[in-house]
Amino acid sequence: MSESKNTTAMPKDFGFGEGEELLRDMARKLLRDEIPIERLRQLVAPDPDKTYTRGERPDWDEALWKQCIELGWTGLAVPEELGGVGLSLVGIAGLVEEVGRAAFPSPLLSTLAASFVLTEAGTPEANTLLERIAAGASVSLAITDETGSWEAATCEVEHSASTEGGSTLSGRAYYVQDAFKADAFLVLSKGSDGHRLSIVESGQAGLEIAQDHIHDLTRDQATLSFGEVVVEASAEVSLNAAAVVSRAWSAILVIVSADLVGTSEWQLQTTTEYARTRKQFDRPIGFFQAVKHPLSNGMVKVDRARSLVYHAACCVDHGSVDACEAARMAKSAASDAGRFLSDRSVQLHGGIGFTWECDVHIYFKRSMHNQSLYGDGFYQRSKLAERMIGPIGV
Amino acid sequence: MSESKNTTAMPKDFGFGEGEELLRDMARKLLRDEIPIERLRQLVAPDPDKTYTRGERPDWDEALWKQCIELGWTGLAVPEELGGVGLSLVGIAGLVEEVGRAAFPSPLLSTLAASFVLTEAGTPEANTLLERIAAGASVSLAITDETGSWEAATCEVEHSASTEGGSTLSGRAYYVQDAFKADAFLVLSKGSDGHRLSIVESGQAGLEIAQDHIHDLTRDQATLSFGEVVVEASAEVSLNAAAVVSRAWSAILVIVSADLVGTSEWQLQTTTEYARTRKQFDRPIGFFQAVKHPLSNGMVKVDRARSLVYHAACCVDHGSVDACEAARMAKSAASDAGRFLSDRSVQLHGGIGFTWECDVHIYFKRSMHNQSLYGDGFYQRSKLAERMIGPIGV
Amino acid sequence: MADLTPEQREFQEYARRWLEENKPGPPPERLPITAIEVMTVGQRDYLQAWQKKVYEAGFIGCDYPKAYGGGGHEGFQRIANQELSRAGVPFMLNVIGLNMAAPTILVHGTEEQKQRFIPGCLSAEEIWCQGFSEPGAGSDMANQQTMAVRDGDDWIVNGHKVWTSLGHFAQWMILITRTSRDHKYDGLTYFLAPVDNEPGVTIRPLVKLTGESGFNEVLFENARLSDAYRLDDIGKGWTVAMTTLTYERGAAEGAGGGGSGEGSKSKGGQDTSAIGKLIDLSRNSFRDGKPLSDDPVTRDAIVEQAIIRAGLKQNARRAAVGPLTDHPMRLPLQQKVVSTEFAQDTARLGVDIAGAKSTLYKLDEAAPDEGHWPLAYMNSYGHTIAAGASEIQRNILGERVLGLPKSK
Amino acid sequence: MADLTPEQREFQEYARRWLEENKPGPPPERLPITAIEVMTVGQRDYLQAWQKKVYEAGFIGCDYPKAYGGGGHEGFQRIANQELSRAGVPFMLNVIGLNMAAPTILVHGTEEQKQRFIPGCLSAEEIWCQGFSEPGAGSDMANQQTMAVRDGDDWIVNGHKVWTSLGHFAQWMILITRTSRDHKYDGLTYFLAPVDNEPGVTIRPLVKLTGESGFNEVLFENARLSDAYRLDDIGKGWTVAMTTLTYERGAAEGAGGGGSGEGSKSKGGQDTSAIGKLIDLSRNSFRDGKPLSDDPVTRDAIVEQAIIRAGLKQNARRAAVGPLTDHPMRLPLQQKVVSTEFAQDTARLGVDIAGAKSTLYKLDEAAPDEGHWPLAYMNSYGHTIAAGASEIQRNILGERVLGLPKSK
Repeated sequence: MSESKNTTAMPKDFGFGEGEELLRDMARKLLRDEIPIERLRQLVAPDPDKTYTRGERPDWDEALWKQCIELGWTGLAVPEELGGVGLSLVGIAGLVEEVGRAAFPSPLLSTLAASFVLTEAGTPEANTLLERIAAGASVSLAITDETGSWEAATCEVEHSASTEGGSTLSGRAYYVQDAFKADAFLVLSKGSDGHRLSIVESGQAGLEIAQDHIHDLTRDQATLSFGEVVVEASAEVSLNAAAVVSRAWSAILVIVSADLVGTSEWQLQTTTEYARTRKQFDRPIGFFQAVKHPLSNGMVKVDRARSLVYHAACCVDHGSVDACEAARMAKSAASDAGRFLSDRSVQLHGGIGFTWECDVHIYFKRSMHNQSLYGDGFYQRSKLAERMIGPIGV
Repeated sequence: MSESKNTTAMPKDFGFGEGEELLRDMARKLLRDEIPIERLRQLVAPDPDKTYTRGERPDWDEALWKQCIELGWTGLAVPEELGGVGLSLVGIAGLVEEVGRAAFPSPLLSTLAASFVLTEAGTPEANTLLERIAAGASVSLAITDETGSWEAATCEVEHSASTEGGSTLSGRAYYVQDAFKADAFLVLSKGSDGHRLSIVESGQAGLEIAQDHIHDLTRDQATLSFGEVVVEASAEVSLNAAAVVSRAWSAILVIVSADLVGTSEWQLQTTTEYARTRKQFDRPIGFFQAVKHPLSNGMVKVDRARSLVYHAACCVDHGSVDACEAARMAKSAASDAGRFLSDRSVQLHGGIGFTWECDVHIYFKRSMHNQSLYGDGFYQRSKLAERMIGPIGV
Repeated sequence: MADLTPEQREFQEYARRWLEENKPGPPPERLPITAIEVMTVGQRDYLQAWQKKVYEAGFIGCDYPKAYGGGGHEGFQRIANQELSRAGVPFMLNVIGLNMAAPTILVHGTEEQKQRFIPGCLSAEEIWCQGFSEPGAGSDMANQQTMAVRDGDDWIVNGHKVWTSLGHFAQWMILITRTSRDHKYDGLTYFLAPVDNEPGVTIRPLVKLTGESGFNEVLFENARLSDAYRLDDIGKGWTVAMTTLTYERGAAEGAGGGGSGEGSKSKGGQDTSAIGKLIDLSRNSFRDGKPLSDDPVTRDAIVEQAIIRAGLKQNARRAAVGPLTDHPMRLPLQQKVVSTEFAQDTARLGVDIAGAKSTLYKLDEAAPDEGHWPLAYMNSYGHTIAAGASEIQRNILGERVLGLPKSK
Repeated sequence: MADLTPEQREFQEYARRWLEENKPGPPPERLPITAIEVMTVGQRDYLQAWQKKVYEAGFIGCDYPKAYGGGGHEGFQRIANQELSRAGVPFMLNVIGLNMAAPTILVHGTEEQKQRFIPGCLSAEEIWCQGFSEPGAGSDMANQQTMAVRDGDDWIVNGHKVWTSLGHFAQWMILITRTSRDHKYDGLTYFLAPVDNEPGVTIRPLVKLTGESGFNEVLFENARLSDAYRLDDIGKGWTVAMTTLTYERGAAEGAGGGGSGEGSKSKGGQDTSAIGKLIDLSRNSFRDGKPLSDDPVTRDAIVEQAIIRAGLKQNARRAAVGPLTDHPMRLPLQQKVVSTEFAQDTARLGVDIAGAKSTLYKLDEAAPDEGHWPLAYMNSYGHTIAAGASEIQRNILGERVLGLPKSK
């Protein structure tokens, strides 16, 4: 894939220049100062009964999110002419790595993903929503079916078109990320005229947002039920939705992969620090190769994922035909790195790692969530095989 | 599988009693005395050019093999009433483990496999050959096609039946083990009347035995070409050959798996011994977990394979319906153990392990050969899945 | 089973009949997979009554001397265990009493201690917990910091134990303390300590990474302990503890005092139906509209686990066949690391197969198998970490079986 | 490439043009994958002539000072390497001279030594080999036993070096000796030793596990060595060797003196076309009549390797991007272990796919890809063992990058 001609025209530094670095470093500092692990722990994990018995959603820092909005984070992926930052995906990957490293609870990832879909749609209706996003609105994608299949074309929401250009939605969308933090949803529906993307406001009549009870403490997830939800013509974003979502797919994969790289790096550093200080048999446990070598292997995995994330982002930024392949490679490597480092971060922390009071479980769960989101490593590789080897049985 | 009713009737000790133990221990002593590693090395690996450049077959100890014949080894799997030992497959597995541990070059494995096929055939013609085997003849199976597919039903030898009950064979059989040590071959052929098994003598007119150039120094392998080879009625072993071979398949898998367990155990012990004595950084390298833990993992793998081999052998001995499943599990586990221990035996021996003068390569190559023989772990598991999960797409 | 004596065969038939007739009714609330996860009083009462009933019927402690509440038989326990397992009845609650305290007391206790303590272990009249783990000690058991200082006929205990399963129900604890700072190993002493509402003893539940509470920490603050509760000599704690662990790690399988139902099979996390559950899950998990039971990569992974499970079972069988085992500890010492990692890998595979649905926890109705897979995966670390982490188990295998030099 | 200066861009165009016009003819016999596997005089002559030609055209040693035979430029070598790689021309023969001897001499040599030795390294006029490994030393380089004893202006050398690639063609060796037994590290001294027909120096080929001969052992028996050939101070051999290994391990990628063709990409065994070859093999390998290219388990395994390969490539790219690398050595130090294990795993997968045909060696006409897979698999251990085995590489990563305590 990376041998093909057009990649040679891509910048050697992935396009990660001073501007990208500045934004990334600002994000790192902001999150380090405002939501250090002690604060995060108090916020999302004060009491397990609250979440896992009573089923309440964990808290999040809305004031900090307002600050992020003021810094323009919702508009990062919105083109400049629509009031956004127009940052490259490479730059966004850098920032999302920091978001993952802080396990920051926010609707940022959903909103970034929605922005890429809207930009691909390119209609006036899409642009209007992009302007709202740049001004601070949070939007989440509602495009997935019940079986957990994340390919764009499957959905269980149906529309019936009205004569005025609008439509009525019924059915369900599943695994909607950060639904309770979103101001609006971008809904994929199918009908006799093909697939549509429509904007549905979070408070709109006929929409029911049912909370999923999830392990991850740093986000929320919901199932949306559409009971004859009326969509005006001005809220119809695209009449060619399957193609639009499919074109935005690489960017969506890159964003979640960058978050996985961030959580994995936190797991690597935190476990390394523990191995440097925690003593057993009169030595720091990092002396033992049964601890040291897994950490070295974890480093190899997270670095592989990180490099592939920037490569994929760069491919998307430059409209490379390899973008989808590169993005799937990045998601496969990032999911596997996340799996490996989640596993070792608990195991190598020993007894304390098994307890609620140790923070590794917060990252374990965020990572586990992201590993399966939009397809895990096995799934991505099966898709990659179709392109690299060809379809089966031909 | 092992939950099913009939296994509870099987002996808890797999049927490995005093007789089996005695035979096994005698074999171990004989091989240890007569073909220790120094002797084996001189015999099969005096000079790599001989084998790998000039293509000559490695030597083997025919005198020792004669001794084995006198001890009744060819007849181990031949029923007592036909002059054999009538040993259980569990007992044979014990003896073959020793053969693998010594990497003993001989036509024993082929002859044992052929004996099981002949016993399944049960015809007077089969019994006649079994009597010859008990008297010392070596026989090898010629049942495999060119693509490396080892399932019984595929073959590239065709027969045309003659009116007298005999037939004429043409075509090729591939991957025939120890062909140059065999007195006769048991040939699978297909024709308009189904599959047949026929006896072809090694010197018979029309048969050409073409040596394969193989890595393994402890056996030979050949491709047999049949140019209108005439088979008398008295040499027709079975007219229902596909079913016969298929019934004997479990025993064949158990035999090669037991050899793999033996070579793997040698690799484990030899590498452990090296790790106990070889010093680096002022300590025996076995002090380091990067050496110790792979050896522990290797032990786990070889023990899993060994237990599954005896279970499978016991299932065959007791006619269990689970025999085939158990045998495939044994071959999968044994192939994987062989792969792992071959790998670590070279790596952990370091620089010396990479040289011809270190004996690990002899076992590495025998094991590599056996891993693929009759299907590797992946192949066995795909077959197991059909039984455990069901066919795909139903 | 051709190798049973007539007495054993009769006992087997009696056990089968009894179990058929005395199968207990359904529990008042859902039971966990293993005894050490029992959390509620309702579960406790149900299981305690069941163990007492089984004990009184003669299926627990069969091979213990009658003087200590046992049956005085030989080779009966293995049969009883088999029948209990086969009958699918609930597991025994008092696992630490049965599998750790009783066999250790039998080896190291005074006559008085044996008579006093073993019957309660067997009948579950007294629940036991274990005080081996400390927050600072990790896998290095000799690194105990809980001090016991002699004071007349008593000892004054100060320290902090963690990872104490069943602590909230226990009357007694097997307790390792440090009685001398001068010797690492020879400075340890082993006690049978009362912990139920004792002055100076505080038992607090700890919360697992899943958010469930499942084990406890125990604080000793100037707790007074009679010297009569000391097991074996002062300074012999390490040796006594090794006895305990030998039984606990299954190294002396069958010699433990306990009857065991399904649950003891599940000890160490091995769920005997895990493969079947995985296959069912794969049939109900879809990618792009196709069930994963049709996906060869998933099939290969499931079968790989099935082979590991079959290997565990046949290892246990082969361990009893002398001529097929080269080293007496080689198979028993593998059991813990292989079975706990099997459980972990199987659960992880379930998470993989469940895919996006593995984001859901058990409170969510859409969670497959009532949320089993991600919970089982996270809980599996309890087993790969506790009682000698997998890393330590691999050291033990390399050192005790292969004779490699110690890594410590 | 927007980041080139006008001079660099001109150089790049010149290189492309020159390489197009000067592509060498086919070799007289098949070339191995890497320089260290060059065995025959025919291969040697062809490659030596090619390196000389490339050197004279100005594509080797571009960034070395002119005084030492270099081009005196800045940032040209990386461009030259890229163009050599892109042009698909043969690799450079004198790898040890280029990548190990020359950069080490540049750092530690006297002015005289630099002028004397560096030009020959670059032009391949003098072939170099390496004397770091000993039969007893393994991965512990400080465990050198080869003694050098002072004798007036000379040293008398006795010892045994192994694993000496290119030794049979070499005029010079970078040689570590022990000059004092009192200090492990500070007792080592580094020499530039003549080895071609020197009295007391015997070079013997060693045979690999595949049966091919591929490297040498070198015996020093009272060999006399002038003190003028000592590199840096007596007792500083360890420090000098670390400089050598830093360059060798790619830790200072691009700073090495060498131009490099395809072969240097393949250093450490990474065959850039391995994935394509695997896919082709899978199309021609059948199980039960179906090609393995249709088997999802095989497909998954191939794609997994493709991802690792893509990761290696993008790691090398990212290593040059300051803000995307946290620790300067983190990516360079991974390269050896990842690329050599990639080559091993890929070759092993090829053996799996070839199935029964992997029993065949290259002399057999039916062996797929001329017997490549099993041979590549076995030869891959040369790379995972040599120059710091994978185990040592993982120590280095944990210690130098993550700051964990030393395992030694």
